[in-house]
Amino acid sequence: MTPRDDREQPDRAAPAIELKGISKAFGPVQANKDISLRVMPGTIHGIIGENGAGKSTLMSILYGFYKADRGEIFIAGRKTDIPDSQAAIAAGIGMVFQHFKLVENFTVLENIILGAEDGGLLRPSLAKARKSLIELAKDYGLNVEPDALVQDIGVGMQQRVEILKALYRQADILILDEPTGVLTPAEADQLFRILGRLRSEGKTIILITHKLREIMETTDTVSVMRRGQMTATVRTEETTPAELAELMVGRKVLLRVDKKSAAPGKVVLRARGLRVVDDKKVERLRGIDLDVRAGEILGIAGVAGNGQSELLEVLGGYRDARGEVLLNGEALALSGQRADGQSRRAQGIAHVPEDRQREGLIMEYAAWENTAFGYHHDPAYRHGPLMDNAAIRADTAAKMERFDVRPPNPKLAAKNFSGGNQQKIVLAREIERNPDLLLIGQPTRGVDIGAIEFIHQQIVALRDQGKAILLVSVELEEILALSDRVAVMFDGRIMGERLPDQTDEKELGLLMAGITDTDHAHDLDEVEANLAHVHGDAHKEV
Amino acid sequence: EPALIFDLGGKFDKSFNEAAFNGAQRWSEETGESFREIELQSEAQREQALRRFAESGANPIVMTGFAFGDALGQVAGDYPDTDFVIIDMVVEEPNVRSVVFNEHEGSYLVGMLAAQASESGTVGFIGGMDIPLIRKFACGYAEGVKAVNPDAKVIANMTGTTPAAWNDPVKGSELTKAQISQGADVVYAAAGGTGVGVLQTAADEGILSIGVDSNQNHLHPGKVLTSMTKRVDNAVYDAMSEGTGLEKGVQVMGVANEGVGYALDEHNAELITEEMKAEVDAAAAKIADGSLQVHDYMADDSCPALSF
Amino acid sequence: MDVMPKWAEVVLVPLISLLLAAFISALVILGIGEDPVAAVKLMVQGALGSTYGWGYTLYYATNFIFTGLAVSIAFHARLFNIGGEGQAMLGGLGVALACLYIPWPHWSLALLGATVGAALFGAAWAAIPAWLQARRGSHIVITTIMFNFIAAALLNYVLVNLMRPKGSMDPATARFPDATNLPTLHDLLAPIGIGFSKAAPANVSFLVAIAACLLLWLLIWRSRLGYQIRAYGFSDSAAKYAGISPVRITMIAMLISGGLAGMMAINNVMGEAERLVLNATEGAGFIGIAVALMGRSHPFGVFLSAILFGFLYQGGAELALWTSIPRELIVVIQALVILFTGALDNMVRMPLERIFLTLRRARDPKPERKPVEPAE
Amino acid sequence: MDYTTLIQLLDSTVRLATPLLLACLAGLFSERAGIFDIGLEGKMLAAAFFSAAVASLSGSVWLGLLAGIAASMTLSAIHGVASITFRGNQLISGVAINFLAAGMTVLIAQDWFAQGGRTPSLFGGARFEAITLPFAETIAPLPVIGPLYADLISGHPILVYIAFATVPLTWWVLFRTRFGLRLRAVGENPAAVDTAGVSVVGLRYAAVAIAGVLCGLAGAYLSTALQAGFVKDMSAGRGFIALAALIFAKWRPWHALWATLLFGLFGALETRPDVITALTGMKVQGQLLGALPYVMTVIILAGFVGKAIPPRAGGQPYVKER
Ligand SMILES: Nc1ncnc2c1ncn2[C@@H]1O[C@H](COP(=O)(O)OP(=O)(O)OP(=O)(O)O)[C@@H](O)[C@H]1O
Ligand SMILES: Nc1ncnc2c1ncn2[C@@H]1O[C@H](COP(=O)(O)OP(=O)(O)OP(=O)(O)O)[C@@H](O)[C@H]1O
Ligand SMILES: [Mg+2]
Ligand SMILES: [Mg+2]
Repeated sequence: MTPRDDREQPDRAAPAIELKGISKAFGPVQANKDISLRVMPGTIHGIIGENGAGKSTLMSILYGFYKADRGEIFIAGRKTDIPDSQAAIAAGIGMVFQHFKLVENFTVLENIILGAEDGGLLRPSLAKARKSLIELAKDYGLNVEPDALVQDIGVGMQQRVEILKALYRQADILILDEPTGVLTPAEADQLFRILGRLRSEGKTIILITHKLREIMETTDTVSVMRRGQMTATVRTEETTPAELAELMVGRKVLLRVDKKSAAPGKVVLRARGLRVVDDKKVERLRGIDLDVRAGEILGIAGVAGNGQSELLEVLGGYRDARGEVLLNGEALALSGQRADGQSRRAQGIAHVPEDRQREGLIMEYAAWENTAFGYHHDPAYRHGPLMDNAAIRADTAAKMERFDVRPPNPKLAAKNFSGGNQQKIVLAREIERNPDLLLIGQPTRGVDIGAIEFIHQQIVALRDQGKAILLVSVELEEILALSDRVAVMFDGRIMGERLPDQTDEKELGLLMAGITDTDHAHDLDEVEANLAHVHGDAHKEV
Repeated sequence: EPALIFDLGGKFDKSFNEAAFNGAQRWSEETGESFREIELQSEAQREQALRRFAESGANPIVMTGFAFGDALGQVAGDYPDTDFVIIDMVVEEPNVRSVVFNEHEGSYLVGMLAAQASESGTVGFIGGMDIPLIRKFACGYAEGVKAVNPDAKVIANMTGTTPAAWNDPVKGSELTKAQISQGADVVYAAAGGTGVGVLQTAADEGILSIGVDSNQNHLHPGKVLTSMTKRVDNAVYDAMSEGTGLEKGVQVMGVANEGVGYALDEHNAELITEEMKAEVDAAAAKIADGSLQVHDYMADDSCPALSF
Repeated sequence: MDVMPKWAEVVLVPLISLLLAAFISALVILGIGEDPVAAVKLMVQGALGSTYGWGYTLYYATNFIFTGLAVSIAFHARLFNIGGEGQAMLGGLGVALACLYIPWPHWSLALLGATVGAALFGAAWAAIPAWLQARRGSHIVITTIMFNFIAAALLNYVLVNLMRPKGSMDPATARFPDATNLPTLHDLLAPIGIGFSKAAPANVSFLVAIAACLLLWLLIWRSRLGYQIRAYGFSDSAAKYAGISPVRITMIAMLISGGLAGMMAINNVMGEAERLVLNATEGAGFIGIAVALMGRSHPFGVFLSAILFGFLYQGGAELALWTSIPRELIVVIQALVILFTGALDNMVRMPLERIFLTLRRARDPKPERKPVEPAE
Repeated sequence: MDYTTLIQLLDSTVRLATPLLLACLAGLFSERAGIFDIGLEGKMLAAAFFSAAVASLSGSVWLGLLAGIAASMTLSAIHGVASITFRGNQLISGVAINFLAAGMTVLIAQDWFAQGGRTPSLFGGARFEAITLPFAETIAPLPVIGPLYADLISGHPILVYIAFATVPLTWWVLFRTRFGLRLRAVGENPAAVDTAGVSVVGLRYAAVAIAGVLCGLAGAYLSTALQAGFVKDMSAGRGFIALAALIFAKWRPWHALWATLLFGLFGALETRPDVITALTGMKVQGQLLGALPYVMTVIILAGFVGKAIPPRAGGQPYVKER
């Protein structure tokens, strides 16, 4: 980790960034409420907060992406108007967004000069950028391949391109919005080394992350946001993870699931040699073998994008695959007519998808319509040739009651429920179907602590009824807390299986980076080489 | 108050509809009375316009174009007290006067002139929409050409097969250029508004053209050899002059009663020599007295002088 | 959280858009030196002032109901079917074949047969673009535009070369046999003692159109198929998750859409012209877009806006008849309606949303969790 | 088919391809920037009318050209306001513009000239005359090269040469300049352009404006160069063929040239049934030839002959705040 003792505290200097009374509403949603913040130059400032707390919004305002409804911004002590990103760049601010802002079919070099060209013609600009890119790469260890198309390089390199974009524009202030979400622990370490290097040169860095460990290890000061407000700003040295967590959700946090040990029964799901090739002809699953037994939870860990989503989609019936899958001994169709969500449901598979807003729900549909979603052919919901809307509404009301969905109004559109309650609607629909196998992806993404507890209890309860559960989550903590067995996926393969009480985050982290041999744990080159593989790129890094 | 309904080509097509308008205009100027008119925009409006005028008491109602035949057949019976005049089509109802023209005869005459004026021995014909009526023009024309010069080549093209073919000067222009490149040095346009493009291009490219329906000689003085006049204006004028209670039945307008002919005025006087005129007038006289029969394509859907 | 109440979205926004379009239209009329007030009076008188006017208004409206419904059902599946024109042309061919080559004993049977023919042909013409969209991802807007042109060429060929009676100059089929002639509203209303103009072409297919509205309403909001179509339209990723086949829904929605567009032909071809002429559709397929946009893709809305457009068409014809205002004015008005209700609707919606937001803020300080009635 | 016929056919091809090419390049700029434009037809029609009308009134074809461009750009501005500023549906906006142009041209023509939606015929300085290139007459007698130069290459109005020169210019602007880089980027990922400090709105308006200018040229060519005056609906679907050509060309400038020339050739062949008969040995229906561009576009779209991938952000308004 970054050495902390050699840093300088420029106490007397003006703050590099000062925000005063920033407010921002998106229609009826108040994303930022009267937020003030000071960040001193040459420091790393962390911002934490739950999903939807307004972190990205605040930073996007600082970067001129959104315009604040109210409030003032001071850069290096001077009041600065930032109506657009151009002004932000001029003020020396660079930002790496949560979702990268790159032109996929442009080269790295073209992406870097975009908006920062010299003169009207491209050739000189490109030549100049190529030169300084080589220097920047040398100085910071930010290696990229200038002529590769962005769509062909891995996310790790894409992120480096984003950082280089900011440095190329000579940013003094660098904002990183959840930079480690897509990185393995080793890649994250490399990133933090670069950040430390930038700080030592006097640059100011704002780091948004959900991971308390990163905050504790990297930042000098940290702010906590909750429901659009800044609830606290503290010096990292003077706080603890527990305190931060409490500030974040507004009450004491107790992250533990009470569960009896599992009593696994017969094999419910057996997969052998599952392979998936996507539209771009990239192999996403490269021969997956796994068994899930009745009465157990198999947790699948891994960095996002290593084939977990594809695995769920195959089992859920909406992605074609090759190989063999048996459910209770009977083969499931992996392509063609019978490989669809309807058949899967009929065969006893329920599925809580990873992304409730894109897949699990129709946001414009009312809660009752969403309760029938996927089960719209259920005879209980049928009235002659038409749908029995009254019956569906009654059923929905009952389910909302049992799952404590608030507000318990079946006629409210899904988009008008908060994230946690949306998730409960999906869970209620799938769990109450009493399936043989429950597929469940990212069950608590964007869900508050209280709801997390409830959801975890429901999953464990279903296991205790003797159902088989396949759990996919990128949160290692969640995997460790819930699973009876853990399988780690990397690059479309299962790297290994562990029992939760006989492993730790470190070992799983290495497996997630594709390293099975613990002796080479510190060999970063191997990690990089492996990661280039993850994203299926043909180009090797320089 | 009489009414006049123009076909889809529109009142100012410099040709057929415009001739009708001129006839009505002449009547109006001479009598000081007014007439009602409408330019059709759509098929569904045909019957509507007829009924609307009939119900509002217009009488007689004159319409230009065979396309009214069907609608008039439907409507005429419902308004027995209204007189209708349809041009270019026979509708057999007691209150309808059908005026048809022997276009093949007029076309024969201009065909003769074309052959006489042509130096290359190749002349062109550009029709509008490919319908039997236009083939009738083409066939008479070809016969006239061959009568003067049996070895002459007649290139015939139709602009298209939709009503848009009456109004596509760009295509008319391209067709003219295509015919010129095949050697044509006189082109006869029987294509409504499309003909504007034909005459324009012929003038631009320095060859002769032949107008149709109205006297179009003035459009490009010295460049238009002649025009096959179809006296729609007279037909309309006559109908309006006769007023209510006009004579019904089929009225055939041919060379004999000067319903069709060729135009000679100051704009083309230099193009038509005395010999040419004499020869053509002689033929006209023979057609008028029946000693020369020009083949009518529509009589048997065939043309001995030209294949389509 | 919806910013605006439902009534504002469904009624207020289109209404204001419509008023804007009307205002600009009035300016256009002024611009060509005519009196907008007199023009409107004339239009109202001509289109709604007599059963004759109504007969034409309803006749045009019938066309627009069919094409408007066609565009609507596709919209629900988030498909923009701009090919209603071509589908309606082919529907005409279906009607012509059914009427000319099958000896029907009675008009009711003929209507049934012709409806089937029209729907089949219209659907068939939508099937290829639909398949290309569903299977090969070809943009349906472009393919349906292309199919409009191809339909025109095809129909042209068929009429000029195959179906034109010998010796006829018109590129049109022969007249349909009398047994296939549909009763007009005059014929239908006379027995119950209502005098309706004999001359107007509105006919029994108006009733078919109303029935189509009702059936489509049931289909969209009460049937499983409609549920799936709407779900797919809102989110294709979610539809896939639920086991709703995008290919199937795209195909079905487009087939229904094409079928409805084709069914227009029972009105204009069978009910009015009683023969198939070239360009029988006269742009009704495109007007369907405006009608669907105005009607917010709801069958009842489509019905109302089809009547509005029927009024515009008949009123416009009257204008052309009695004044020197060219009939193209209606094309302009139609363009403005599409522009304001379809493309510039945010221009109206954005300020309205701001007004409603301020109103709500003023009313209750904690707006976030206020429930609203669900979207139907 | 002899050489003269070939030259004549190609000559006709060039004339018919010119408006397609200009409109196609107009669409290219617009769609490369992420704004779908099915209003090419309408813009071309409006430009055709206003250039002929003003040329007729003023006697100057250049004033007419300016008026045509202005008219086309006005419609472009409407499209821009609807689809950029108010983030409306670009397809619907395009449909509206086509209707607007179809109606307004006739309405205004009737009001100004009362000739049933036409302008008076243009002559003299109110028309673009053909330009004879240097040495055309000297070279003309030479075999092969003579007719090629004198008949095919020489002797077109200035707008034809402008249209052809626009192809390399478009290529250069798009792929060799800063503006082009940004324009292409905004059609692929507007957020990337926005966060790079460049105005998405500005770029898109610029693209739409360029489309307006090019459609203006296309329309003016129709009524003041190819024809001597305006008649209603004279664009006759050429805007849609240009759109088809754009897809055919996969949104690339040089491909656009070949695509429009091909479609122009179809048009030229339509006027030469004799050539087709000679070439194919049978009578080919005119309707088939007329429908060929559309059929070919559908085949291309179906992906059977190489896939046409539109700019990624095409057709979608850039929305930052829901
Ligand atoms: N562009 C937008 N339009 C409308 N609402 C938005 C927009 N962006 C964010 N919001 C809303 O603003 C609130 C704050 O969102 P923001 O993205 O700032 O949260 P965050 O703290 O970054 O969350 P996360 O940890 O999930 O990234 C949320 O309720 C979100 O739904
Ligand atoms: N895109 C949106 N459009 C409309 N309303 C929204 C949107 N996003 C959020 N909201 C509203 O904002 C409120 C807060 O949503 P958010 O998802 O941030 O909830 P939350 O406070 O994080 O609750 P939970 O912990 O249950 O997720 C919800 O009541 C919801 O109605
Ligand atoms: Mg965020
Ligand atoms: Mg939340």
